[in-house]
Amino acid sequence: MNNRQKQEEILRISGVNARKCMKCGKCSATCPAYDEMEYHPHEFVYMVETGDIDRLMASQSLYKCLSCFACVDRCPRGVQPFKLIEAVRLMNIRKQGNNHMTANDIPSILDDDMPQQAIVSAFRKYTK
Amino acid sequence: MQKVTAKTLSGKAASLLNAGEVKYVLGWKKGEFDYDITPALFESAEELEKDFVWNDFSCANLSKYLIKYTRSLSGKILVFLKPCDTFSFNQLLTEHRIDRQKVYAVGVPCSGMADEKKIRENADGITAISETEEGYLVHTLYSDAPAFISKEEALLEKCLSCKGWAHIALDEQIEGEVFAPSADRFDQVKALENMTPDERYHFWQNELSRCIRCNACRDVCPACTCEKCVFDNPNSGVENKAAANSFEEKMFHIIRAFHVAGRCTDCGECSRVCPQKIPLHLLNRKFINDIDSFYGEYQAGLDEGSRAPLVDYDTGDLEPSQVFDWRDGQNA
Amino acid sequence: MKVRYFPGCTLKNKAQDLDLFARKSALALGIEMEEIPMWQCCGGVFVSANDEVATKLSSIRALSDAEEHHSPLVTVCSACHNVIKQTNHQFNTDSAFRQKAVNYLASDTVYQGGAEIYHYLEMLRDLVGFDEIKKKVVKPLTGRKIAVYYGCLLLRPNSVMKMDDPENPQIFESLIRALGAESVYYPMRNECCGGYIALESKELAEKKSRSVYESAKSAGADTIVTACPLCRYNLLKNNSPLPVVYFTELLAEALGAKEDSNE
Amino acid sequence: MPVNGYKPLIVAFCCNWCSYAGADLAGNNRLNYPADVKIIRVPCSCRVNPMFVLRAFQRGADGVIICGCHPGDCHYTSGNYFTRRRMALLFSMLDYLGIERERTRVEWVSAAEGAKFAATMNDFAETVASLGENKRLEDLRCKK
Amino acid sequence: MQRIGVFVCWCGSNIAGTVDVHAVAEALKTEPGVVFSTDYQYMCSQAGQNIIKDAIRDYRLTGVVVCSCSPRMHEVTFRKTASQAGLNPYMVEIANIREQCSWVHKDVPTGTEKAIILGRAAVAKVNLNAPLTPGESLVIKRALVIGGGIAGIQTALDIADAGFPVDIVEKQPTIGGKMAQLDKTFPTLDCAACILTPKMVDAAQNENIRILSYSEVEKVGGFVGNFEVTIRKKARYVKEDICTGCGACVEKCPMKKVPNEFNLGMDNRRAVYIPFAQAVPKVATIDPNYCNMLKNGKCGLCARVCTAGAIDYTQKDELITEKYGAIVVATGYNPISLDKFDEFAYNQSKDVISSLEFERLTNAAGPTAGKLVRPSDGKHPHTIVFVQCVGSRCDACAEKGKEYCSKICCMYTAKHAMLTRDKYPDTEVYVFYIDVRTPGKNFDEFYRRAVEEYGVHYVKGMVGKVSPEGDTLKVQASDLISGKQLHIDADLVVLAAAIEPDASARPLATMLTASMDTNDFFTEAHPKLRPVESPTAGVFLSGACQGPKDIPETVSQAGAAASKVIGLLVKDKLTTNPCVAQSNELMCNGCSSCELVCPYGAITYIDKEFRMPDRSIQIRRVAQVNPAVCQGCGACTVACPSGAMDLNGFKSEQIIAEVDAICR
Repeated sequence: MNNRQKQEEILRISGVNARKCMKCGKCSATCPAYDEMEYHPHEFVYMVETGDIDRLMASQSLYKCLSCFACVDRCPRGVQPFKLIEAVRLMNIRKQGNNHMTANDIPSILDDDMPQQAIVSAFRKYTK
Repeated sequence: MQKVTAKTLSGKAASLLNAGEVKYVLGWKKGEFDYDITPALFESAEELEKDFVWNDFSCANLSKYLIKYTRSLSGKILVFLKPCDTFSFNQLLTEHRIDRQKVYAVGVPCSGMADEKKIRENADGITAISETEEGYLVHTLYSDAPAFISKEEALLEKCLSCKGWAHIALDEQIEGEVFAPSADRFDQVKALENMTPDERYHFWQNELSRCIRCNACRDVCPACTCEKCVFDNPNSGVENKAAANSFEEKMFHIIRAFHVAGRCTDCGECSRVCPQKIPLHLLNRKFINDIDSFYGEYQAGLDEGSRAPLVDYDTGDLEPSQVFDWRDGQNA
Repeated sequence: MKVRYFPGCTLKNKAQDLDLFARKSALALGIEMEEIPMWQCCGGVFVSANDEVATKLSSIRALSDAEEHHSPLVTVCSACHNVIKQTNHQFNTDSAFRQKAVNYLASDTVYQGGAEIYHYLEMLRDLVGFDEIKKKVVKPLTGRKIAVYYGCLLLRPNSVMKMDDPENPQIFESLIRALGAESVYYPMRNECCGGYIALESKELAEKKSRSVYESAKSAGADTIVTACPLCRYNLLKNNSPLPVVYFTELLAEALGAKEDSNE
Repeated sequence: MPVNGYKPLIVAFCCNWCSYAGADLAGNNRLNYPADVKIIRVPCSCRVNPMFVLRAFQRGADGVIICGCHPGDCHYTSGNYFTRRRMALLFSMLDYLGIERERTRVEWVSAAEGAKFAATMNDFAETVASLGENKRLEDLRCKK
Repeated sequence: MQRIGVFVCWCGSNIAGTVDVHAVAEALKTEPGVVFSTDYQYMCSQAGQNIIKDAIRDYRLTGVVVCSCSPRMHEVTFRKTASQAGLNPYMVEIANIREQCSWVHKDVPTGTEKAIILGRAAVAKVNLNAPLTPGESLVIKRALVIGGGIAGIQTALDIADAGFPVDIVEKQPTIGGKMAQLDKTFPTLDCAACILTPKMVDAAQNENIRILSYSEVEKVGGFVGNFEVTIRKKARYVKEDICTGCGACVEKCPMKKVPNEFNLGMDNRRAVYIPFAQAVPKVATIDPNYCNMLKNGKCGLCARVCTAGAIDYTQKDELITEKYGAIVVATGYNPISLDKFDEFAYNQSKDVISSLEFERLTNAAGPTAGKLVRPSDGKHPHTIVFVQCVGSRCDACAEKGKEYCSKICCMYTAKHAMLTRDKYPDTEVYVFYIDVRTPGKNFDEFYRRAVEEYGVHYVKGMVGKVSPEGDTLKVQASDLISGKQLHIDADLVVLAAAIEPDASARPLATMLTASMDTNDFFTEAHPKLRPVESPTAGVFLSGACQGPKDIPETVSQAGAAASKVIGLLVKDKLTTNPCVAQSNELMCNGCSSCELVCPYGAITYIDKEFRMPDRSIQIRRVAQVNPAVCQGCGACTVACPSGAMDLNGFKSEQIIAEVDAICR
């Protein structure tokens, strides 16, 4: 896939119209994982809009999103940055050998109290 | 067979007549044949006793007659309305065609009506029809033993997709069960839409070419109540007493359907009375289906005073150019 | 009143209290919670991509069950609730997804999209009524200062969840007040605890959790109450100075159902 | 120009305020379109009765196009919104009767869109020409 | 049968270059009704017009067809020509053989053939033309202004100065509107009250102006030049003509806990009140929702202390009916409710306020006497965060907020920031913006001054969440230029709420049959060329009811609306366009379809008696078109199922004749 195709694929599976963004930065203002990210929610949107996909796909920022939906709710333009981040991450992990987390990683992270929900969720987000 | 008896209805009417609450009763009486039950105006309990008929052939929607009678008669008129007729009644109220003050509307529960054409299709020379629980016994000139046709087989087209809703806008309602809805009334419309244009053309060419311009559809239609029909008006540019060719057949039916679009309650009277068995309701249902899918569901006559879709708009309405792509997408 | 109940995997394991007290309270309130037979894990999080179908089928099975039984579908866990509700929304708004999902499931009864989904809190508010609960409280939690913690999943995305005002919700507070305790306002009640990021970055999870419990503590609360096992885990794992309990436990306590036998 | 060489007869109803002015602008800018297109001026597209459209077909028109102000710009504020509904339904009905859907069109052309007017007419004339003679909605008695 | 003359113009070579004009004139000679046909180089010239005039007389023409340029060009010219020769001007039709023929086609045979067809269509139409006479209607020389803010006041003053009586209807107890609540005005920083209150007094003292305060429009009938309006004068329980505005009643009223709407609920007023010191009329009003006397019949203190005897607890609402020639809508705006934007914690902290509340907090006549303090604890704020675009520029699907830019917020926020820094230099001021929009005279200079001279921190970015922690407001925001998430501990947060039309606008528009956009702003007749007129004749727009506006813009629009009103009122009579709809009562069903599609409310229904063939009388409901109101769009003609409704000048049979002629 070339960059253009990737861009189209991301827009298709996310259902997001990145052009609606007016660059107000409210998503980034509201994002709880902002400080951990290399690219921030508004940059995600801009990079998808302009087709700067490869850098985005290579970034660890994809795995920092907490799926808290704050950017979705607070965006005045209904852009839904979360859905873009999710789509880009899926593009990545849907590729052979690109899982961000494997079953082997789990034992070291696990502790006695950790709810099943956390492990299931992480697998949904980080593996395919 | 109707669950509510004719006696119940005529008794109710007679008591209101005798009490002076109403002066006239609009109901049904027998015509030439058993299957030919026609609208009739009664003025006394005696007349009711003698002639009033309520059975599976009391199909006629009486609402349209109220336009004429509320104007020409000076007393209150009792009218019997089946659930589906009440939509027409309500639509006429919306269009200010009936003086509500002069009407005493009584809702009649209906158990489904019979289609004389379906019965006659298999029986020539009918002398009498008797109703049974399950259907009809048809006596003919040519056979001693009456033929049986079941209620389902003989059911009127409109009853197949009965609106099944409760009566609306009435003064009084006779208690009883209402026929339950069944088929999707747009099945045939969708089937036609899914044909090729050629198939559609030939279908309609075949149907409409049978039109003899008897005007029965227009005369019975509760939405076709114009003081003067454009087809009778020399200044309208489309005046046309009898269709001379296929264009005029189409012209008449397209314009008629367009004029009632958004006002047609889908009462099915047009198809019922058509002596040529043209499925005219498929034209009206096409408009109804289009209106429902383009502009949101709308049932003419459901709410008195509602704004018909063709005298309304939304700034985000579908463009005429999008109609086909959009619908093809829906039907796919 | 009968409801169909989707417990979810965590409630069968690490969060058995959440489940146990939900059932006990329901019993006390006269609600029959019928556990959906053979329910399957919701997946923990909703995957928003249009073309993700398989991950949402378990939710649709649960929805279909509720529709078939003409009963509200009730969840207690925030995450299950969020996933099921978002899946239902997509099912009803995205015809391509709907078609695919129906084809995948290939079941005899096709889900029509008509299930009514209630979080246990919504059930208390909309089907029981907080006034009614107040009447049934036998051991009011007088004197307790409770910080309710919504987290993200109950409220957002609001266009789908429609539980309450997502920025200034009241449903949880109203319940707490109905139970006789004081509900302490603090602004971080609808911010993220870090969620599953605990597996990716313990630091981030710690930072987020800390901001929540510190806000609650400085507002004077003595207990944090939540509906989500993961929220509870994160807060406790990251050294919340306040106890973090499930709301069902408080409810059961106030209704006097906590110590009763299970059945 | 049409491949089959058929010269169709096209009736264009144009609203006085936008589309008729747009047609004038096409003229001012000398933008060619086929002479097959004959314009009838109406105050507003909402003056166009479905009967007029059918009449044109009856008398031998091969295509009918209705042009009005863009939705929201109607000189009479709402006329073209009614046109939009009426014609959407009428065209859908004609299609239902098996009449070629390409023979009818509604186009919004503002007074400033001379180029759009010419382009629209060129395109429409070409489409209609490629369909050939209107045989499904004609009245043979009216043919030359 | 008509006697029609055909006049084919060459337009120099403009037409004659591609159209054989002789052939056209020749071909049209044989058309039905044509008795004369000729061509000439320039038909619109004096000589050309004389040819037409002569022919009308010589051939006793009853109709004229001119084959020439577009009717949009010379229809008026040729109609005048015909009229000078004694022919009804509406018996003239133009065949457009220049713009729509010679200029767009290349070869002569094609051009000629089409020109003949177009000429034929015009002849066919004229054959069915009927003489039309423009109607006349009287103009009532009185105007109504709805809304007594700065827009309404300015419009009323300008109309009154031209010598026409004006009524101002204001729903509040005083005129003044939003401007009366403002502190200073950008970009000159003059005090709002200092420039507004003299105008309020002018309005009160102008003998042509009658102020109907505490009143609302209840019903509107009639049409341009002749509206009939019913106004409800709400009972204020104080006799307006007797009350001196001394305020003794206010002082004695024991009901002290009524939220003061003038100060946006930031302090309290009494149950009997005068909204502010400079109110016009300066008359007390009793609030029936709070007055003990009105509620339970107990108290009566105010009546006892009123030496003028103005208190009247028995007062009732009064309906006034008045006729007007013109109506001006000046219903203004309101800030939107901030309930749906509680990420900014407006409902969670008293120290998160709207910009209008900030105006009151800094206004010398406000609840704090102009001292900028926190509403929660009265302390001086050291850090203030202003948030722009709260509820403006939102996506239509976002379920909250408005799609449009509210236009005034950038400037008033710059003003607030600047004034704060000026008065309290120890206060840090942050303004979070998406864009700073300053298109106005001296506007950008003003904004730059706020930044450069006053050191206001403008941050490109948005606030994501405001968290009230203890007595600070933790503001989490983005700084898009530095690429940082900011965390600011603020003492006060000010939200620039979007503005929306006043809620009274929508029902009023329905009464006026004036159109509105989806945001409930009134639509102008033309967005560029007729910006102060509604498409409904005789209804004019002033101020923010038409769209967000600042004061200078409002005042200029108010003046423009006034000049349009004056232009209407100086006329004694209005000539009406005769190309209007007409209903054939014999065919009318009375179904109301036409009434429902009419954008002007030109159609009414009456019950009319009809004598039937059998001499009986029937009463039927039939439509009637008011020719003074109808604009001639024709929407009704198609809505009418029976064809009873037709349009003069564009009758169905005329259009059908054109179709037939073209398709022949």
